[in-house]
Formats: sequence, C-alpha cells, structure tokens
Amino acid sequence: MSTVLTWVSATLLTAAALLIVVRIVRGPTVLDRVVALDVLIAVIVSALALEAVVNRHGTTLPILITLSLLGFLSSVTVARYVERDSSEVAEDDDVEEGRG
Amino acid sequence: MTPNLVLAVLVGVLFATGVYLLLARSITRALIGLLLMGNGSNILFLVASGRAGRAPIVTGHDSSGMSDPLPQAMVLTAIVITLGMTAFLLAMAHRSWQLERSDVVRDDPEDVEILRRAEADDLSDSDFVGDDLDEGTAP
Amino acid sequence: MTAVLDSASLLCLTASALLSLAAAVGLLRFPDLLSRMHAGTKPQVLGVLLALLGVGLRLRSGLDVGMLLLVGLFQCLTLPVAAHMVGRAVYRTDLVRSCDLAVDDLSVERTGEDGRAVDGDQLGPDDHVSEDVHRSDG
Amino acid sequence: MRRHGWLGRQVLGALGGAVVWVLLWGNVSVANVVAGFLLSLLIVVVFPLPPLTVGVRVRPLRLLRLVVRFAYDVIRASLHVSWLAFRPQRPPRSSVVTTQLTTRNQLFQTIVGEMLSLVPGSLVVDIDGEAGLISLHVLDVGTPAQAAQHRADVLALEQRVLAALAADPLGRIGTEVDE
Amino acid sequence: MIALLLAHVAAAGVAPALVRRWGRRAFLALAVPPAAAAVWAAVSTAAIHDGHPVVERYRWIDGLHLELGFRADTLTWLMVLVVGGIGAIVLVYCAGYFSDDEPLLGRFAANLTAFAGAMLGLVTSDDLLMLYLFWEVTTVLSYLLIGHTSELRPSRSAATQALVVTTAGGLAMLVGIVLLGERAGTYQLSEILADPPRGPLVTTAVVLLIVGAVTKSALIPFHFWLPSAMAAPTPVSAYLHAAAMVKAGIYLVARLAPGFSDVPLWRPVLLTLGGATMLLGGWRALRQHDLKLLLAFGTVSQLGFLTVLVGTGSRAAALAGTTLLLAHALFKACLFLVVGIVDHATGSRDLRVLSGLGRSLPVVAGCGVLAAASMAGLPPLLGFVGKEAAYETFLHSSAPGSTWVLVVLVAGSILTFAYSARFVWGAFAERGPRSRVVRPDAYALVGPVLLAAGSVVVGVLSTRLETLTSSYSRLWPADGHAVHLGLWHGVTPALGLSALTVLGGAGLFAVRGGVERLQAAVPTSLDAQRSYRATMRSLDRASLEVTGGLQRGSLPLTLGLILSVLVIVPGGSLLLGVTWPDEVRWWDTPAQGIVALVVLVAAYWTARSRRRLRAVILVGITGYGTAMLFLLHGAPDLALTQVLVETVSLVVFVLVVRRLPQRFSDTPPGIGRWARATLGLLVGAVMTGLALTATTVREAIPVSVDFPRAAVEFGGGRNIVNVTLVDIRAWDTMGELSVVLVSATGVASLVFLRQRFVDRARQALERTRSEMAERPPGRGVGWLARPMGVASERRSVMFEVVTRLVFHTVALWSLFLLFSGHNNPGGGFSAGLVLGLGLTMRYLAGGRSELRAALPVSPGALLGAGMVLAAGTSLVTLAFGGEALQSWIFHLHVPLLGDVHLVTSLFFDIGVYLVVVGLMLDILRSLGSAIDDQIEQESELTS
Amino acid sequence: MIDLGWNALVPLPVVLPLVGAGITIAAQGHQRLQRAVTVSVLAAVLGVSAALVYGADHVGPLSVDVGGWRAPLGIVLVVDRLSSLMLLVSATITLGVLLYSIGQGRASGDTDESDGGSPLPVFHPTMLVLSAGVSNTFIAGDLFNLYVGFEILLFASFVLLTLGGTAARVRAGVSYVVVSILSSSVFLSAIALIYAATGTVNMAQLAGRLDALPHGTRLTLHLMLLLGFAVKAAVFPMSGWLPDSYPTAPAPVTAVFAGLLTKVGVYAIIRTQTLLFPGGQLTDLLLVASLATLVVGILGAVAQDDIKRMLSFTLVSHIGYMTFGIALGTTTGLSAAIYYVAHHIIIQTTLFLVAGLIERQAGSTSIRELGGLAKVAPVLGLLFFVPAMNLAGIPPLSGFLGKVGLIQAGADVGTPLAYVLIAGSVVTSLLTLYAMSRVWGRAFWQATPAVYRDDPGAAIEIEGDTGVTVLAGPPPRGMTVPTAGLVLVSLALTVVGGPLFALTGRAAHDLVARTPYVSSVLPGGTP
Ligand code: NA
Ligand code: NA
Repeated sequence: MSTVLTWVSATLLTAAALLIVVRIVRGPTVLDRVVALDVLIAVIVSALALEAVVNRHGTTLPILITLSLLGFLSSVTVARYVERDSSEVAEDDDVEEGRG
Repeated sequence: MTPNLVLAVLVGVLFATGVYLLLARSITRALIGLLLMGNGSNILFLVASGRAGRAPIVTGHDSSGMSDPLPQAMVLTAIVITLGMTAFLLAMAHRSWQLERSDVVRDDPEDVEILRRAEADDLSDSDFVGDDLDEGTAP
Repeated sequence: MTAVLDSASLLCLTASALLSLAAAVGLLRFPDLLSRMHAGTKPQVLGVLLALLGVGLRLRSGLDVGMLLLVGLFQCLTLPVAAHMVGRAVYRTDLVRSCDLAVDDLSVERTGEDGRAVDGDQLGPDDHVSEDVHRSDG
Repeated sequence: MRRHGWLGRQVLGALGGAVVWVLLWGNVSVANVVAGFLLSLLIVVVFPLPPLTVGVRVRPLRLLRLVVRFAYDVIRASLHVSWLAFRPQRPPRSSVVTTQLTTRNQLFQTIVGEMLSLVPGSLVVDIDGEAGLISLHVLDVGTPAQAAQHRADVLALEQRVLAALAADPLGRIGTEVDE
Repeated sequence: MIALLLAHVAAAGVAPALVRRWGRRAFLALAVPPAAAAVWAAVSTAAIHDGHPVVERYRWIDGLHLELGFRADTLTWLMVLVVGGIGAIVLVYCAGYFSDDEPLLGRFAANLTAFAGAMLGLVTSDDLLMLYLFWEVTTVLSYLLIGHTSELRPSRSAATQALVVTTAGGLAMLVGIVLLGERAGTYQLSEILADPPRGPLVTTAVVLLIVGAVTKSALIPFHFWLPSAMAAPTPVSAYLHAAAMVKAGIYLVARLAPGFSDVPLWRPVLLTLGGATMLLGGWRALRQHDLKLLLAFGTVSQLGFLTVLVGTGSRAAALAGTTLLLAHALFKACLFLVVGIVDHATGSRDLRVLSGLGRSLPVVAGCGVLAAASMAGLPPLLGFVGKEAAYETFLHSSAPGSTWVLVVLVAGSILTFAYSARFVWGAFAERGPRSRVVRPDAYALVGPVLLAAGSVVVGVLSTRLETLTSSYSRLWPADGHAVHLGLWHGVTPALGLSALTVLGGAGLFAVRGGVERLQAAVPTSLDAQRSYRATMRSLDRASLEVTGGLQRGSLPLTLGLILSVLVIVPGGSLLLGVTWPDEVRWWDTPAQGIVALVVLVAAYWTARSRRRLRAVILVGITGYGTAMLFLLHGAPDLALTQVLVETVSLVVFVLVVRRLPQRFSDTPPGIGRWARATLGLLVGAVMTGLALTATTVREAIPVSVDFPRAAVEFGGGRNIVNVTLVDIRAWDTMGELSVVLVSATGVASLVFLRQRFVDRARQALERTRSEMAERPPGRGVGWLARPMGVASERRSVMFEVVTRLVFHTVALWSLFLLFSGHNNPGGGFSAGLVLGLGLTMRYLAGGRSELRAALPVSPGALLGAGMVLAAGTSLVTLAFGGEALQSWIFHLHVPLLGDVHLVTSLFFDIGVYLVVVGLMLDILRSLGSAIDDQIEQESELTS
Repeated sequence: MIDLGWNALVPLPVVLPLVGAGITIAAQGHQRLQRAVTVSVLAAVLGVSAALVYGADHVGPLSVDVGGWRAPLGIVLVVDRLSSLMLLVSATITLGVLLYSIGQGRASGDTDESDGGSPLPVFHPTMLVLSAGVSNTFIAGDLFNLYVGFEILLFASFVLLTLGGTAARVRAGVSYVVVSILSSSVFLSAIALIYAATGTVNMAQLAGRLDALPHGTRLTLHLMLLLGFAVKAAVFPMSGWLPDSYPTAPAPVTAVFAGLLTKVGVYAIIRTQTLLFPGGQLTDLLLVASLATLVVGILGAVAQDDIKRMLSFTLVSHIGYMTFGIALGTTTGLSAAIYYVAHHIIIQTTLFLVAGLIERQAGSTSIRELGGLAKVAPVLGLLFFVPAMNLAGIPPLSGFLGKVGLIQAGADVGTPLAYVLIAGSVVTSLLTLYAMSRVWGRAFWQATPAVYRDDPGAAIEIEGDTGVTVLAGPPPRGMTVPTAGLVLVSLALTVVGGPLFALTGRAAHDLVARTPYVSSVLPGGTP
C-alpha cells in the first residue's frame, strides 16, 4: 500500500514537473516562466516532503524553511523589473506554439 | 565501485549542453554554459562519492550507510566559487553592454589585423623588404 | 497507531501530489497568464500545507513539528506577495487585454482618474517579431 | 493610541523572535529561550524597523472563526480550480474587480489581501492603501452581478479580519498615529 | 687572468663617467686594462714557452659543469698579445679619433672596453661553456658598437645582421659544445684535447662548432655580414672586424685542431670554405671604391686564408697559420686606423675622390704603405714571412688535395696583392687635384705607427717568433719537410711562387678597370646578402602566416580548440585499453532517474533558448534539480546551499539582464551550430565515459571513513560536512572566502568605475547613517526604514508589510543556520546567503535607500572583517603554538543554561558568514543600487 | 624541536596576505594605510619565503597538517625545495611589482588612476589575494586545495585584468575569464575522477594509490589533469588565450601575471609528472607539445608590432623550455626546468614593467610609433636591454644558464626527439633575439617616425631623420627603482648560479625520488 502510494505520488510529481518545464520552455513571457518556476518550487517542496516521509528524517526541513521564506524572491525580482521595462515581457519566440 | 549510470549520463548531458552554450559569443550565454558544466562537475563528484547513503550527520554511534562527506565538502566549495563567478561575469556582461550595447565578445583586433596581413601578404612591416643596401654600404 | 499515522501521512502526500499535477495542468492549459496564475499557484498552497502535514504525521517529533508550523506560516505569508507582484506586473504591462476580461474595474478607474492606462505602444516594435523556436540558434 | 513604548516594542519583537527560535530548535529549555531572546534583541537593534503592532488587538475566538472559515474557503476553492484545470472545457472568463475597503490600516489591508490571494480564484492586482481600494483578478466571474457578489465577499472577509485582530473593529485607525 | 678580466669590467663600468669628465681623453685611461693584459702576456712569455701554461680555476656552476677556468698556453699567449695590444692601441687611437661632443660617446667607450675584456676572456677560457659565454658577449657588444650611429638605417640593419648571423652560428656551436662536453664528460678544453672523444656524435658536435667559427669569422656562406658591419665607427672596424673578434673563429679552429683535425669532415669543410672565401673576398675587394669596404673584403679573404692554414692540422700549417694570424692583426688594424685618419682628414673614403695624400699626410701614408706591403706579402714584412711559410707547407705536403690548396692560396695571394696595390694607389696616389686635409690628432697617429713598425720588426725577427710560437705547432708530429720562418730560405719553389704572386698581382692591378667592369657585368647569382634577406623575409612571412592561422583571437575558437584536445587526448585514451565497468547500476533510487530526466529536459532547452531570461530560468531548474540530486545522495547541506545559490543567481541575473537586450545575439558568428553541437556531444560522451571508467576501478577505502569519529571527537560537531568545511578542510574554506571577497571586489570595480562614483556611494551611506541617527526607523512611520528608493506608483503595500513581517525572522533564521550548522544542515555559507536574501528582500521592497538603511555599512567592512576573522583565527592558533586553524572545544558550565560547548571553529564560521553577507551586500550595492542610479541618470538625460 | 619552528612558517605566505587583504579592503579610501599594510605584508612574505628556502633545504620537506588533522585526513601544506624556491621568487616579484605600482600611483597623482593604474582602491587587496593564491598553489599538498589555490589567484587575476573596465580590458577579460574557468572546470572534473578512482585527494597518498590503478585508467586521469594545467600554463595548442588577454591590463598587472600565473601551471605540471604520475608515460607527447609551444609562440612574437603583445608571445614560447625539461623527467632536466622557471618569472615581469615605463613615458608600446628611446631615455634603454638579452639567452645571463641546462639534459637523454627539441630550443633562442633586436632597433635606435606625445611640461626634444620625439620627462624614480631592482635580481641569478643550480638539482632529486615528499607528509607510510 505505502509503496504504491509512494510511487503514485512520485509519478504525479514527475508529471507535474515536466509539464511545468514545458510551460517554462513555451513562455511566452518571462512572467509565465517565473510563475511556472514558483509552481516548480512548490513541487520541489512536495517532493522534499515525500522524500522526508519515505526515508523518515528531518534533515530537509531547513531547506523547506528556506524555500518558504525566500523562494518567492525570484518571481518578485522578475516582476519588479518587468514592471519597469515592459518590453521584457513581450511575448517571445514561440508565441505561435504557446497559443496553439 | 559500481558506477551510477543515470548520474554519469547526466554529467555527460550537462557538459554537452554546457559546451554548446560556452562556444557562443555572448557573455551571458557562455556564463549559462559554465553554470551547466558546473552542475555537471558537481554531479560528477556525486558519482565519485559512490553509493548514496544517508546524510553524514552523526546521530548515534553507527556511521554505516552514510554517504561520503568529503566530496560533499568539495562540492560546497565549488558551488560558492561558482556563485562568485556568476556575479563577476554578470558584472562584466553589464560593463560590456554599457560600453558597446552588446554582451558579445568580439575577436581580438590585433589578431584580426595579423590575419589580414597574412592573407594579403602584407610584409610592409618587415625590415627586409624593398631595396636595401647591396653589400656593405658604409656611412 | 503509528501505521495509521504513517498511512495518513502518505495519503496527504498523494493528495498534495495530485494538487501539484492539477496546478501543472492548469498552468499548461489555461489561456492567459492571470488564469494560469490562479491555476498554478493557488492549489499549491493547499498542496504544500498537505505535504507539510504529511511530514508532521510521519516524523512526529517536537523539533520537526515546530519547523513545519513555521514553514506553513511562511508559505502563507510569502506566496501571496509573489502572486500579487507578478499579477500586478501582468496587469500593468497590459498582458491582460481588457477585452479578455468580463469586468475591468481597475482599467475604468485608472483611465478615468488619471488617464495613466498602460497602452500597447509601450511594447517596442521589435518585440512582436515572432521566431520559430526551432530556429532558436544564430 | 500608544500601547507600548519604543523599548517595549523591541522587547515584544524579541519575545516573538524567541518563540520562533524555540520552534526552530524544537525543544523548550531555558538556554534556548534566553538565547532566542538575546539574539532576537540583537537583530531588532541591528536592523531597526518601524513598529508593526499599532492598532492590533487579538480576539482569539474571532481569530479561530476567521481561520476555520479561511481553511474551508481554501479547500473548497482549491478543489474548484483543480477541477477547472482538468475538465475538458475551456476555462471560464475572469474579471478585475475593485472593492472599497473600510479600513485604512495597511496591515489589515494586507492581511485581507493575503487571505484573498491564498484562496484560489482570486489574486490581488493592486492595493491603493490610502484610498483603501483593493483590486482583484477573479476567476469565474463573468457578469457584473457576480462581480458585485465578489465585492460583498471581500467586505465580509475584511469584517472577519477586523473583528479578529483590529483594536477598532470598524477599522478607522490607520498607521499614521505614532510619535 | 680573472683579475685582468675584472679590470676590464670595472673600466667599462666607469667609462661613461670618465668620458663625461675627461671627454675623449678618457680613452687613454681605458687603454690601461688591455695594455696590462698585453704586458702580462709579455711578462709570462718565458713560463708559457717552457711548457708551464698559466692556469686559474674557480668553481662556479657545478650543475652545468661551468667553471671559471682560464688557461694560457702558447696560442692564448699569442692571442692575448693581439687582443690586448691592439685593444690598447685602438683605445688610444679613439682618444684622437673622436671629438668630445660625439653623441653617446660614454656608452661607446664602455662597450669597447668591455669588448676588449670579452675578447680576453674568450682566448683565455679553458672551459668550453666559458668560451661560448665570451663568444656571445663579443657578439652582443659588436651589435651595440656597429649600431653606434643608430639613427641611420644601414647601421641598424648591419648590426642586426651581424647579430643574427653570428648568434645563429653561435647557437649551433653551443649545441656542439654541449654534445662534445656531455660525450667527453667534461667541458674543460685542455682535458678534452688531451683525450679527444670520437664517434658520430662527436663528428656532429665538431661540425656544429665549425659552423660557429665560420659565422664568426665571416666565411662563405656567412661572409656578407662583415662588409656591412663597416657601418661601425672605424676603431670598431679595426679592432672587432679586423684584429680581434673575427679572429675568434680562427682561434677556435686553431684551438680544436690538435684534437679534432682528423675528424671526418673537418678538413674538407674548412679547406673548402676557407679557400673559397679567400678567393671570393679578394675578388670582391677589387671592385670596391670605399677604402673601408675594400679592407673589409680583404679581411674576408684573409680570414679564409687563415682558416685554411689553421684548419689543415699539421705542424707546418700551424706555424704558418699563427704567423699569418699575427701578421694580419698588425697590418689590417693599421690599415683601418689609417683609413679612419684619412676619413677624418678629408671627409671621404672613396678612392675615386681621394688624391695626393701621400704628400699631404706622409706619416700616415708611410704607415699605410708598409702595412699594405705586409698584406701583399712583400719582404721584409711579416706578411711575407707568413705567406712564404704557407707556400712552403703545401708545396711539401703529401696530404691529398694539397696541390689544389696551393693553387687556391697562390690565386688568393695574387688577388691580395692586387687589392693591396689598389688600396695604396687609391688612398695615397696623386691623381688630379689634391684633397683638402685636416691635420690628424697626435694620439691617432700612435697606433698606425706602432702597428706598421710591428709589421717590420716582427718580420725581421721572424726566427725569434718561431721559437715563441712553435710550442703550439709542435702539438703535431714532425712530418717529412720541416718549415721554418724566415725572410730568406734560399731560392726555393716557394720564393718562385711569391714572385708569381707579385707578378700576377701587379698584372691584375694594371687591368683594374677591366676587372671592375667584369665584376659589374657578371651578376652574382649566389648573393649571400640577398639570400639572407630573403630568408629573413620568409621568416617574417612565416611568422605572419603561422600566427594568422593559429591565433585567431576568437574566444569560441580558442575554447573549441581546448575542448577538441579534451576530446582527442583524454577522450582518445578511453578507446585504448581502459577498464570499463563489468556492471553498472542504473540508479541508487528511482527518484534519481526522475530528477535526472527533468534536469535533462531543462538543460536541453536551456541550450536552445534565444531569450536570456528563459535560459536563465531553465538553467535555474537544472540547479534545483541538482539540489534534489544532492538531497537524494544524502547531502542536505549541499542541497540547502544550492537552493540558496539558485535564488541568489536568479536575482543577480535579473538585476543585470534588465539592462541587456532580451535575446542573445551571437553575431558575428564564431563556430557553427552543428559544430558546437557535435563538440558538445563529444565532450559529454567523454565525460560520461570518464565517470564510468574512473569509478569502476576504485578499490581503496576513501580517506573519509574516519571523518565521522573524528568530526565528533576532535571537531566537536555532528554534521560532518560542516565540520569538514570549518575544521578538517578549513584551509579550503579560507581560500574560498578570498575568492568570494575578490569577486565582490571585482563586481564593485566593474560598476563603480570612477573614484567619484565610489565617493558618491560613500556620501549616500554617510547621509543615511546620520539620518538614521536622527530618526531611527524603530520609531518611524510606515513599514520599512527608508522605502523611498522605489517610485511611489511602484511601491506595494503588501510587499512592504510582508517584508516588515518576515525580515527579522529571516535574520533569526540565518543565525539559527549559523549556530546549528555544526550539528545540522547549515553553516556560515547558507546562513550568510539567507541574510543576504533578506537584504535583497528589503532592497526589492524599498529600493536603494532601504538597502542602505537596512545595513548601513560598506560591503568592504564586512568582507574585510570576515576575512580577518577567518584568516586571523589561523594566525592566532599559530601564535599559541598550535597548527594553523586548529580548533579547541571549550566545555563551559553556565548556571541556568547548563553545559555549553563552544567550538572555536565557530569563529571561523562567523568569518565565513560575514564575508558572504559582504558579498551579497556588495552585489546589491553594485548591480542593484548603482545600476538604479545609472538608469535614473540616463533617463534624466534623455528627458 | 627545530622542526616545529620551521613548520610554523609554512602557512604564513597564504595567511599573511589574506589578513592583509581583509585589512586593506576594509580600509578602502585610506591609501596610505593600504600601501603600508601591503608593503609590509609582502615584505614579510618575502622574509618568510627566504627562511623557508633555508628550512626546506636543511631540514627536508616541511609539512603542516592544517588544524592538526593528521594527513591524509585533513589538508596538508608542504614546502619542499621546489615549493620554497617558487615561493621566494614569486614573493620577490610581487613585492617588486607592488612597489612599482605604488610608484606609478604616486607619479600620476590623479585620483582617477591610483596604484596599479586602477581608478579604485581595490588594487591592494586584490594583489594580496593574488599573492595568497599563488603561494597556496605552491604549498598545497592536497589536490583539491591546489584547485582552491588556483581559483584564488584566478579570481584575483580576473579583477586585476579588468581594472578600470575599458572596452579592451573587458573584451580581453571575458576571454581570459571564460578560458580560465573552463580549465578550472577540467581540473575540477579531474579531481572528481581521481577521487572516484582512489578515494583520496592527498597528493602524497595519491602518489601511492595512483600507481596501483590499471594502466589505461591511470593514463586517462593523467591526461585529464595535465590538460587542465596545460591550459593554465599556456602550452600549445591551449595557448591562444594568453596573448589576447595579458597585454591589455595595466602594466604592473600584466607584469605580475606574466611572471606568475603561467608558472603556477608549470609548477602543477611538475608535480603531476613527478609526484602523481611518474614514469614518463607521456614524455613524447609533452616533448611534441613543448616543441610546438616554443616555435609557434616565438613566431607569434616575431609577427607582433606591439611590445606588450610581443612579450606575451615570448612568454608562451618560453613555457616550452620549461615543459621540455619537465618532459625529460630526468634530474638534470627538472633541475634546469626549475631554474628556468625562476629565471623566467623574474625576467618576464621585469620586461613588462619596462614596457609599462615605455608606455608611460612615450605614450605607446607599438614599435610602429616608437623611436629614439636609447638616446632620450638611456635608463630605459639599459632597463630594457639587459633583460631582453637575458630572455634571448645571451650569456652569462640567467636565460643562458637555464638554456644550457636544458640542452645538456636533452643531450643526456639522447633520443631523436630530444635532439629535435634541442634544435627547437636554439632556434627559439635565436628568434627571441631577433624579436628583441627588432624592438631595440625600432623603439630605441631608430629616429621617431612621428610626434606621439605632447606634454610640454617637462619635455625633452630630439630631432631624428623623420620626425620629433617628445617624451614626458625622465621616468619616475618610484617606477624605475623597483624595475632596476628586479634587473639586479635577475643578474643575481647568474652570480649565485652555482648554489642556485645546486639547490634546483637537489630539488629535482627530491622530485624524482618522491620519498622525501611522501614520507614527510605521511611519516607512517602510505595508508
Ligand atoms: Na563549479
Ligand atoms: Na570553477
């Protein structure tokens, strides 16, 4: 039972991570990408939690605290400077792919 | 030791992509290539440290099953050095942009000039072209 | 008891993983950035909290539970800020076109009050050039 | 309305820090509490920041009610948005809805904004602190009627927050009062 | 002998000062050392000829078998007389020759005196390497002396030519010396000659030595440098290019001949080159109009003659050779000095211009005629004696080819007679209006007179000379016919040949006009000068081609080359007998596979991104993935640090990239896309291969097995990685701190480029400090300390409030990581990064003013304090008698608090913390605030 | 316990500069204090290094287990004869260059160009860090610590190279930084691989453990390590980066780079070839690379018009001499190579300092633009000519002594390839002389082609056949005296050639024997 759940969780997280990477690749704007990065960080938190549960240790907790306190800074930074220079968010390369 | 295939292949992938970017002319691109290679060499240390184990934090008297702490210490050093590199190269990219509105590394002008002279057979700078003294012209 | 707690812990994690996947799917499927933000970031809050709960149920030591509480708290404090800053940037850089919105109070208010509506002209001409991603190399 | 002096606020902050410190170490001992307090005091002295707690009064029961209702909202909305992600149809239309808040206290505005943000389906696009205007991007709001309903929800939340935390539940107190 | 050498060195050292003081008369003082050398030789004559060579040896560099070994035997004695005597005479001549306002005369005097010393060293060295040493010194001094009038292009190119040619030969000679020395096991000349080694290697060595001699003595095909060298002032020509330096090659041949003249190739090479040179030089001398050039070609010819004589390697030839060597030194030096006087007296050396000097400068002309007669081989002068002995030698030699040699010598002597006559006629005969003449200085006349007299006196006393020099020629066994020096041997075939020489020479002189025209008409197809220039031109050309081809100055190409070497060399070695693993495991846990997959995908798309920020975010994902892999490998410290570093990196990237165009532009193209991809794949494959093969051969137990016990017992910590960082390998960490420190410095130096920018930042900081002293933020209004760094419409209430709520907690968290790091994941690095990100939060929320207010110190102070703390820890432990960076554990019992364990390495970790915070503050100050400032200024400028 | 006393000195060449760096970086804006600290620290390092030379020669290799962690557990610092000599030479030139740059700073007076030609007060701390890094590489007894040492000096060099941030420096700096980091990355990977194969990074222990590896893998690891170092040492074909980057830096920076940085790579190659991978399995490869380096490098020098670039190419070329001696692997070869390293450090540094003086006085280092310097600046002429002849290997200067040692070593080995290398060596020597005489002939001898500096304040004018040279006064004494000091040091290499060659001989003997090093680090034998 626990093995199955572990596997199911791991598979779901992997799928999520890959889909997020697809969004990061597609964009089309940098804001899409940082949003996706935030989600990815959340997936990482879940993955860390899963690992902690499976191996039953608390050594990853400092990482969780750090991410929860400071992980938001990357997207805030991007948002700050994009706000100032709107050309930075211009939809890019793969705009057709992103919409299509 | 039995090598870990997935990690070994990942090392290769990170180096491959890193090299691909490194060979571009843009400073930021080269930097990103170096970061990929840095991740690659860090994972190489994981390969070198053998089988994964628990974190090397002594909890009881039993230290078996711990992963090798020495490569970890070395990787930590490497990570910090890489951070310094990132900051510095970015500062250079910025400076390059300030100067030339571009972070592209251009070819060395002196070398380009020598290549031009070589291709044009331009020996104007040689002391041994043109009519010189026949044999011994004393002043 | 331990077995029950352990199973509950794993169930929490599975649920969290499922929410993560939902977030990822929404991120991919939703048509515009602000919608994607809803889909992507919000279920995550619950997902992360569930994951932390799962860990707490499994580890059950004072040290770890204290830390987990803090993690949850910090997540709740910081995630909205990120969402807000990004959302504001999205709105201000006019990535959400008013026509996509059913109701747009802010646009009315802003143009009405000080006429500072951000218009599309701020995008440089070169930014609409679309390139095939496969020709991504010089 | 000065509830605490400067020193008192620093000590209060340091005590909060000590709590966090104890939570981090995970065991309550004299050494931990003292160390946590001293280090926190060091921090608030080295990194001075303006006071936070002006106009705050915690009412535990109301706070509990706020939290429970919030948890309910989060879970419900999370499931709803997840369903929107997975269901085959196109996602619904969304709107930007601005609400006039009662309070001018930016702390409470922020708390309202935070809680609204944490509930899936709404996202703070802008807060005009002085005017007390909060603008949200809301998923699945397609008509002015739905927008009006949403404004009502926001105000209800604000009332719950003020009831649980504000010294003046009517929210008339701003942050400008100090010194 | 070393004392004499030192005297020369000292004289050269003070020469510029003397010249400054006494003008040209300083040369009289400078003539003392060479004169002393000659006197010393004269005084030692008896001892040397009794078979007791004077020997001096001092150890110098045993490792190179190089010793200060000097030895004076007969040959040396003769050479010392020549170089010392003529050296002194030339220096005295200089005192009359130059004017006091000659530019750079001091340097010239020093060089000339030093040259005399070098020559003395050359002929007295008994160590082959020492000989080479002096040999090269003479080359360099000759270069400087030829280039004395360096503004003139001919001077410069003549100097360079002489330098290049003689050094080329010298280097060949050096290789020969080393081959010979290593083969013989000694570099001592006398020892080698006492027991000369043999073999193909020795033959090679000897040929290389001959190359040296040939270039130095200006034999074919290297003869061309000598006439060009006439660009030098006349005293130089007289001394270096007639009497002394060019004799070095002759001396070397003479020195080696007793030991090596029967080495294969020795005689053929030397006799051929010598003979050819004798003829060519003489022939060319006949067409020169410049008296100096005429003499120069004459010298070339005579050097060929001398080479034939000393290279033959028989008792008779050696006797003739030494005699002629002395004769040549006397007459040629004299002639040059005479030309110098003529030149100064009339302003010309062109024999078509000069006229009537025989009458207007009788003393000079007398000397010139005597010397020229000696050169022509007329009795009773020494030149005659030498030439007679040479004829005698080859008339009676039974060695194969002697007849041919004799024919060449006679032909050469005929040419010599002819150009001697042409010289006398050209310089002194009266043919038209007499040249105007300035009276020469008395000092200038001393030399010619002495030298001319020498030619006569020694010629007359030639039998006495034989007794003095024969101990050299007697190194060879007596053969059939004994040759002796003397003016009169009766009517011999040699005398007949002498008569033939005179007649032939006179005839040739008579048809001199025809000879000149003939020479002008027949182009010299093998012009050595031209081939030298062509060689040098192709050298210049080759240098351009090679450099242009290999040094492209293109970063991608440079990197590509390095990586190609990586693929070919270590990569290639993977294909040759490397131990491949018998078995591999796919992973330690499947999770590794999952994470690896995500990293792979992200890495692939990173490489394909054209948008900067897309690439940045994707590379960030590979970083987070790497962190996950660390974690899965049981490395939480690494994972924590990596996660922090990723966040910091992204922030720093955005701070900079905000200024750059969004897309990468890689124009102009470097390496094509497919080439890059191929090289990338190959490098990747090599790295994977290396990882697999290196891992599989591990049998040893890693050194770190002892770490856990050691960490707890000696390091006082349970987190082994942290104990490793701050204790076991603290030295690495200290180094790494300096890397951080210097990167921070570098970032600042690239942003704050001018002192005024630095000053402005410092003033802003001071302003903030005083503001904060007046109105501390703890009593302030709003949520942050000074958030007006952000324009009002860009401020965010939510962000500011949350920053206010979270910042102190972040600081506390960083202290927690710092203090718990010894036992749990954490430590100074991660702690410092956490606080740094806290500062970043303040900066993002409130702008640069908020950043200044958050931590109103300069980054340098933090960096410096941290570095001093970390490095100082090791100084302190050293001072207290421990090893550097040794840590002590203090167990304290504090009432109420219980037991406290204080590990001194904590201080080290605090140092780390401060440095990292300093780095972060520096980055924010530079790439954040300073760039904000610049942007603001730019927009003010544009609006 | 005399040993303890000597050992206590070992960490100082690293620790003292780092403490100094900390102080000077905190003291930005207090130039006098910075100068005082830097000069006294570097003087102290010089003194310590001199003492270490004595100690290592008389007591044997000095090794320190840092922090008291017995080798191979912790990091060990080792000073044997080779290391001590390298320390001494590097300390000498660092101090010399620093004094020169202070002289330059004082002479320019203007605040926008202070010491070292940098507008910012970062020169002193960075130089100190550079010095610490260089010292660290020389004393590292641990492969990873060697990497750290390299990183320290590289990062310091990055900052120094880009001081002032001009376009040329940024362009050159990027190339230099990227190439350096690539080479470090190769080195780091090699360390990971070596650890994978052996489980240790302690060099003394590696000496034993690498021997035990299967031949193929050992060769592969050897090549990887060598590749990383070869880039740093600028061995052909990994040398292209050097001439493009060094000449753009401020003169004192170029000088110290030219003296030290490549030699650190050479030092690492020596350790690789003797301690870690003895047995000469790569002799031929290294010999071929040496030959190519010698010839390609010197042809590059001949092609240049700019003195600094020309010197940079000779720098590359002459690395070939050192690798030649190392490749031979014999005691005589190594001894000569070590001597040559010492010689070359001093002489290249001096020449670049002179180039800096020329640039300062005449406003250019291009021989197309220079002329007449021998007449107007005789001091400059002397300061250039002596080291230039030294570089060209003219006896009795040190370049000659080193070259003779190498040729002797090559002749002793006596393989055909060794003879080819001997030929290559002398050809290089000749072409070096040619390149130097070209500079001398153009910049010093010929009359000036054009007016190139207008500084009417304190100017000397001379008329030549094609134009007028205008020079800015006599060179400042603060710059000429340190340069002259280094010229004297280079002459001292000749004067004390006997003892010095004896020392390098003993150093080479230790290297070939390996046991002195190994048993000093691991007195209980190799675990
Ligand atoms: Na790295
Ligand atoms: Na690196």
